[in-house]
Amino acid sequence: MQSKATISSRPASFMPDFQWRNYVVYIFFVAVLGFFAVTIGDKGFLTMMNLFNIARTTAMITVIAVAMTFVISSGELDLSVGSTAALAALTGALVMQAGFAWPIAVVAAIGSGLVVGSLNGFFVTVIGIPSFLVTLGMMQFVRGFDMRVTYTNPVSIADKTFNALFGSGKFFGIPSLLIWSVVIALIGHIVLKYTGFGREILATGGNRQAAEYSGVKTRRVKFMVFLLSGAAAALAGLLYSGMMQTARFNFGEGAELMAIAAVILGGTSLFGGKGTILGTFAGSLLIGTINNGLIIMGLDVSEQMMVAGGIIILAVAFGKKPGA
Amino acid sequence: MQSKATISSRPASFMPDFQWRNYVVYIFFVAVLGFFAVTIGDKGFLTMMNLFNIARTTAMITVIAVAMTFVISSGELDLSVGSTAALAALTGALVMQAGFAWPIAVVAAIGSGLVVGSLNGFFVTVIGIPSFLVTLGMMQFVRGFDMRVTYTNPVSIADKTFNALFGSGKFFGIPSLLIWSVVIALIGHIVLKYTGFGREILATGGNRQAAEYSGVKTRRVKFMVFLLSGAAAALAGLLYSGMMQTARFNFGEGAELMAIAAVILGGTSLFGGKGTILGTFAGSLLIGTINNGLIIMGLDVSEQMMVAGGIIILAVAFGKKPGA
Amino acid sequence: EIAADIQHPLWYTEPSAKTMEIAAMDSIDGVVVSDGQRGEPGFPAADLKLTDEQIEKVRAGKFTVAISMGWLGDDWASQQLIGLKETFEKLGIEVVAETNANWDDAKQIADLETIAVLKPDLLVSIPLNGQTTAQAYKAIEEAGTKVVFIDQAVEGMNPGEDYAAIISSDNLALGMYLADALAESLGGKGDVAAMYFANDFYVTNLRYEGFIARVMAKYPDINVVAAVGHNNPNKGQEVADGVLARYPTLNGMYASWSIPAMGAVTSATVAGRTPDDFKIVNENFDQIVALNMAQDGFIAGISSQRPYDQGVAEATVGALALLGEETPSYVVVPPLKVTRANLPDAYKTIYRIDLPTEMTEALSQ
Amino acid sequence: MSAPAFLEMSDIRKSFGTIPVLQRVSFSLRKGEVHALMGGNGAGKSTLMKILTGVYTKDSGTIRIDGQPIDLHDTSAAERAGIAMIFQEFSLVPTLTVAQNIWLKREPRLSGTPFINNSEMVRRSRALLEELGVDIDPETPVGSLSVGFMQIVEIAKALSKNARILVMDEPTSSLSEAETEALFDLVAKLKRSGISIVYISHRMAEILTICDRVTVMRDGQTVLTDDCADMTVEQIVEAMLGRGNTASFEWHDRGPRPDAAPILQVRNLRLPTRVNDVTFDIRPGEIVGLAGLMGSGRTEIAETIFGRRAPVSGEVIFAGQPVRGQFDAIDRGIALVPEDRRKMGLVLEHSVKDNVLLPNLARFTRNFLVQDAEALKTVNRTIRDLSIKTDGPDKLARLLSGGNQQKIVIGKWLARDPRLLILDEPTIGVDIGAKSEIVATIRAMADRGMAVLVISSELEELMAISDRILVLHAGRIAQKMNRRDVASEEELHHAIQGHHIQPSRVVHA
Ligand SMILES: Nc1ncnc2c1ncn2[C@@H]1O[C@H](COP(=O)(O)OP(=O)(O)OP(=O)(O)O)[C@@H](O)[C@H]1O
Ligand SMILES: Nc1ncnc2c1ncn2[C@@H]1O[C@H](COP(=O)(O)OP(=O)(O)OP(=O)(O)O)[C@@H](O)[C@H]1O
Ligand SMILES: [Mg+2]
Ligand SMILES: [Mg+2]
Repeated sequence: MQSKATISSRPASFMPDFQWRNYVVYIFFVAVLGFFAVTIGDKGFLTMMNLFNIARTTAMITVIAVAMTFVISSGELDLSVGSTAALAALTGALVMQAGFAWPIAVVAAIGSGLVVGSLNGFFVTVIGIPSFLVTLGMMQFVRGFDMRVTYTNPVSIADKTFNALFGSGKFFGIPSLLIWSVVIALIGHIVLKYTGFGREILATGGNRQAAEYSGVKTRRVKFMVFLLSGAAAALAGLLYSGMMQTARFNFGEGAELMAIAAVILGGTSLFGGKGTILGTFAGSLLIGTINNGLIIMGLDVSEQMMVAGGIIILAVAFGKKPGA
Repeated sequence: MQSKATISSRPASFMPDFQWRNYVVYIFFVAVLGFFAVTIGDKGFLTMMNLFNIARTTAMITVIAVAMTFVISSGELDLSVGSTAALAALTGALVMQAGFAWPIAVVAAIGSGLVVGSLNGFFVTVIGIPSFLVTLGMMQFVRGFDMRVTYTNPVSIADKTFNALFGSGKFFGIPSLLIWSVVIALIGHIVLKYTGFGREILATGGNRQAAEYSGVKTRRVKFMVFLLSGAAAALAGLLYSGMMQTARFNFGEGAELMAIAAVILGGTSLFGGKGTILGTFAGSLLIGTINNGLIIMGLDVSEQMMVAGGIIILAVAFGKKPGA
Repeated sequence: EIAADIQHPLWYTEPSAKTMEIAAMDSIDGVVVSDGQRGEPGFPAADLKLTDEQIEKVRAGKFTVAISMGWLGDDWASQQLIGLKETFEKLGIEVVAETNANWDDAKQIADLETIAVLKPDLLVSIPLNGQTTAQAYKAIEEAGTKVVFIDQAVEGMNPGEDYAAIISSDNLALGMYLADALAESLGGKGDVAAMYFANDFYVTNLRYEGFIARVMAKYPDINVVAAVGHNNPNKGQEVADGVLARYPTLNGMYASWSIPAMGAVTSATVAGRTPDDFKIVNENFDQIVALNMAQDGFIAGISSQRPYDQGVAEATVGALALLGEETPSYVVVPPLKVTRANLPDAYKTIYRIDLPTEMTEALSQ
Repeated sequence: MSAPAFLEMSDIRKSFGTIPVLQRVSFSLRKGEVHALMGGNGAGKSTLMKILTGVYTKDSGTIRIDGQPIDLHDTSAAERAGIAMIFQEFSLVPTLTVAQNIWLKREPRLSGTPFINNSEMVRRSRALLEELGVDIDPETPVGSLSVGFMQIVEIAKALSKNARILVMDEPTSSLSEAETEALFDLVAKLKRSGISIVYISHRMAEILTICDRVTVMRDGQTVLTDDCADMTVEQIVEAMLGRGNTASFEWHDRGPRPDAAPILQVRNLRLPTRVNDVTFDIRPGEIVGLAGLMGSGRTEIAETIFGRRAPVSGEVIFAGQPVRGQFDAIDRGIALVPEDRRKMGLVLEHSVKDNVLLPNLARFTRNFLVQDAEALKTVNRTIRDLSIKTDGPDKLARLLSGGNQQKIVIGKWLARDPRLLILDEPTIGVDIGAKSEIVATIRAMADRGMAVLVISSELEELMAISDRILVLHAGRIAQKMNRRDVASEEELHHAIQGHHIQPSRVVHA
């Protein structure tokens, strides 16, 4: 008989070839890198600076996507991350403008992310509203708030330490943004894979009822996950503002979709219960690499979009057995 | 018994008060209408023209959201609807500019939507890629294509019949856009609720494997659903272009999120298996009414965003029993 | 006159004394209203010239250029690109990269960093924001690339040293022409609304300011009764719907770009208004508003930039900079006021081709 | 009643919405006893036990352990009190591995760190599973296991908690003899170490062999508690079903079947890993049982006939034509009641009505519209015929008791009047009364010409239904026998283990 029936005999989210698919994002990442290295290696693609650039410009998406992996693994979604990033950036910048030291600004900024996260968590777990709606509403609300607070004006950041730490600085020759994203991805990886909390997240997303029967406090787990997402979005906001030495209300627009794409591309199931931070990291880098390479190739914007869109689909199709 | 145990013993998306929640969108819609009628009824909100305007400006989202209800009920997502709408609008406009009659343009436009829909369907059902990724890639690809084809220039539409039929015309005093959205919503309602196909969609989304064991051709169902979504997006594109008497590559940007919001607001579960077209219709009108009312109230953009975002969350929170 | 209870945009600042002074003039034709960001006077773009000798030198240089746009999708951007690319082609300068940040500052920075890798000799770019993207421009400049800015410069870079020039429309004048066109079409009196782009964006801010200044200074009988924002051009219609519902007797509207303006056109049509009693002016001269104007529709006046000329000017300044020549630091492309009367000429000026037959026919009806 | 009660549940009440499910139920458990909890489907057994484990909160009543009132408001409180439960509907997370499921919330840590020691966890799981006598890789995701294996994981998980009170809600419903025996050995061991066990089952035979006392529930009330030694199966059944409602679950010799051409021919079927060469026929009107060990590939054969799996080689011919995939199979009148009702049988979030209708939509569709009024009649008949206990056709399948859910799965196919009905563990969790009704219905349909293939791990069931029994061993049909030639379950049991008994009786089908 045809392979057709075989596939359909199991739910889409529990593919047995999931393992293999997890590697697809790495394989594809390497393939894309290789392709660009061969075709545009001589046009500067392969320079250390350019490779660092890719890592740097994807840092915010990576940080958001790591937390998004937690959110999605727990069976929820967070669309408010983009505007939360802007909120945190503005909070930090305004606190510094008011004359406080940068560590205080950082604490305030992360605090603002935690506030949004806890509101999301409250509405999702206590009131029981689907997270898509809660965070969509929150995304708008916070963006409106960002606009209101600053009259849409940018707020510049003069603090050199802050800008170096969160933005354009380097440590031992490595851009601080790259360090941030690697550190966050590593922590995320360890938490998801090697701690009880990570297990509880996966259990909650895999089968909430079963998790509850096993004593997992799934509400608390979800609440925590939204808190984490808020904090990560806030950190991303600080990175945006450090990189630009400015904060602006429109930071992070569209970041939520990019981050979700990185997560799914990495092999995490949108239906929850499965998550891989390393895949997410690779997914984020893959997207960044494609964007970077296509520009260096000299494609015009419409071509860039077509190729990038096509690659996203093919990257995954590639990992499927033919016809399966 | 505390409500706690009840809630926690089942997944959040399948609340027992789902029935009641389904009505919340209607109740809230009436409440919002009532609120605006009282506060800004004298400022033109209550005029027939303004009420028609709300219906007209939400027509495209409604049409897309009706098909999106099918997609979501079947357990999938379609993010490519916005750029497909633009594709269809451009196709129609270019065909008319090339001198063909409007019915041919309409057929070509719907055809372009079906092509995108069948590509989505192919990648999701035959290759087995998560629809989020497929349609995200497709969204970019098609948008790039839209840009490429027209060099980002708008294409104007001179055909009066077309513009009246799909845009600013009226029939028996009722705006054609309103007629379109009511007709599509009605058809959608009947198909989802009263036909075997509708039942099969819901079963596919509720438990794909069980549906297969019961003889539902779930791949075909999903494929069809993507086709429908493509066609609906194309129709929405025609409505955009009829309304603006122009087609432009950036039509429908963000329409996917708006449509999904309308669907979820209406009471459809993001996880599939449950869907209500009337709820979707009400959800779409609710969003439109809020936007319209806030503009008439004279709120500035940032305030509009904050209030609209807040209302979306509250609309659903309102339907929850306190503490549940 | 501006209604007392009007809600100006969040970023709005009162026009300066100098602006008010010019706004009160009878005619502003030939006047450069806007100063550069550093107060420097504008240099008319038409006066920029390359000698044959200079052209030869540029050709011989085998220079490369990258273009980083903030958005695409309107005639302004595409005409600008055509002007740029045609001129670069003539000058033998190779376009090695083209990017579109799609209104996203962070994307623009990523784009600029990628461009930096290519080490082009020249960068022509419109910064989405003068502060957020400053670092990225500085980095490119420091790596030896000459920079030409479209519309605005970024903070911390100085003309002559860090960048060659800003080439911009006279945005205050654009706004003032809009006021003129609207007032003319209304016979000098009526109630109007202003629909502005709500985000803080340097050039659109100036246009709004110019419009308001001109109305205040010159048209006491034009009442601006409402100012409303949109943050997405596609939402123009929705916003216009609301305005017309609230002010059903409104006589006219300043509708910012062409897309929101066409939204307002639809809105007015639906509201049962006619071009006789409702006028719309806007600041993009593109095919759709031109057609509507030719058809004697609601579009009564357009304050047009000259994007093609601006592109040519940018490329020219770029070429001069590549040769190490002195360039004026603030080059202004004057706007063009388009009404039904001068439509064919204006079209020819801006698009360098004759008015499409469709419009010619509509005009003659 | 000498030993003092270790656990006392008294006057427990519970309603869901307005529907009372438990009405003043009392239940007591002694230290070190195995206490059978019996009752028809929907009697409230699972609900009572979920109250004990903190999944549901009681409306009123008291629970005492060792005489002390205890508040079991959530699952962790119950766990702290030393109560563990093997859930009927499996409390496993399909996306996690076997080991991750067993140790969820109790993962061993790398000493001195908060990090999970994954290898230790796998090692311990392997040991546990070994004790249960199965070979399951602890690192496979639970979602890819068959129900039988899932049940064993569920058991392993409960055992790993070292509880004082262990509730087993139909632990053997998907297990075959060998695993059941291993479980019973374990139960005996646990009992000796002083653990108290509540044992819920619909398998009459096993109850009396392992239990010390029995409590029978009917319609949300306790109707009997007594020592097992004093009881007979008949007494228990009567208590469960009410006086005069004795159910017979016995084999009838339907006589030799008329010599018709086979409707199903399975030829040299070879399937990946477990099935090597399987050949058999089924004639119209015949009820054929397929016996085999757990994991011997019975389900895979069933799914291949149903067109859901591709054989490596060999073919399935139905009514003279090869089966070309599942939809072809369904179109031509093959029906499969799958072994995992929750995963493959039901759309749990849909109503009873929608579930029953799903395979029958085409029948009730006229002019594209589903004729709901007409369909409702069929649904109501199904509810009545199979005595499905539900508040109405619109109740969500998820809210039904386990046995009643199973009845929906059977009912939705019976409503379709198939030509070949494949039943894979058809009566998992179904009470004795309903079981005999289902068997009667199937016999009646077979009398009208429907062919039936029954797969069951419960030999009693196979013996009660089949006209003919095929024994699958080592990937082949090792024996084919007429039911009337099989004297006892014991004999069949031996055959399944691979002992060729009385070869003279093998019939040639
Ligand atoms: N969450 C719920 N909401 C509504 N009704 C419920 C719920 N859970 C159980 N019921 C109803 O309570 C009754 C008792 O169910 P329970 O699961 O306790 O039965 P049971 O004795 O375990 O039956 P079985 O032998 O079939 O497993 C059933 O009629 C069932 O439909
Ligand atoms: N030892 C095992 N470890 C893990 N998975 C197994 C094992 N044995 C079988 N399975 C899985 O269980 C599924 C069903 O297997 P099979 O068809 O052999 O079951 P069966 O003979 O009906 O036995 P039962 O359903 O009673 O377990 C198969 O898909 C197979 O992948
Ligand atoms: Mg039960
Ligand atoms: Mg089986």
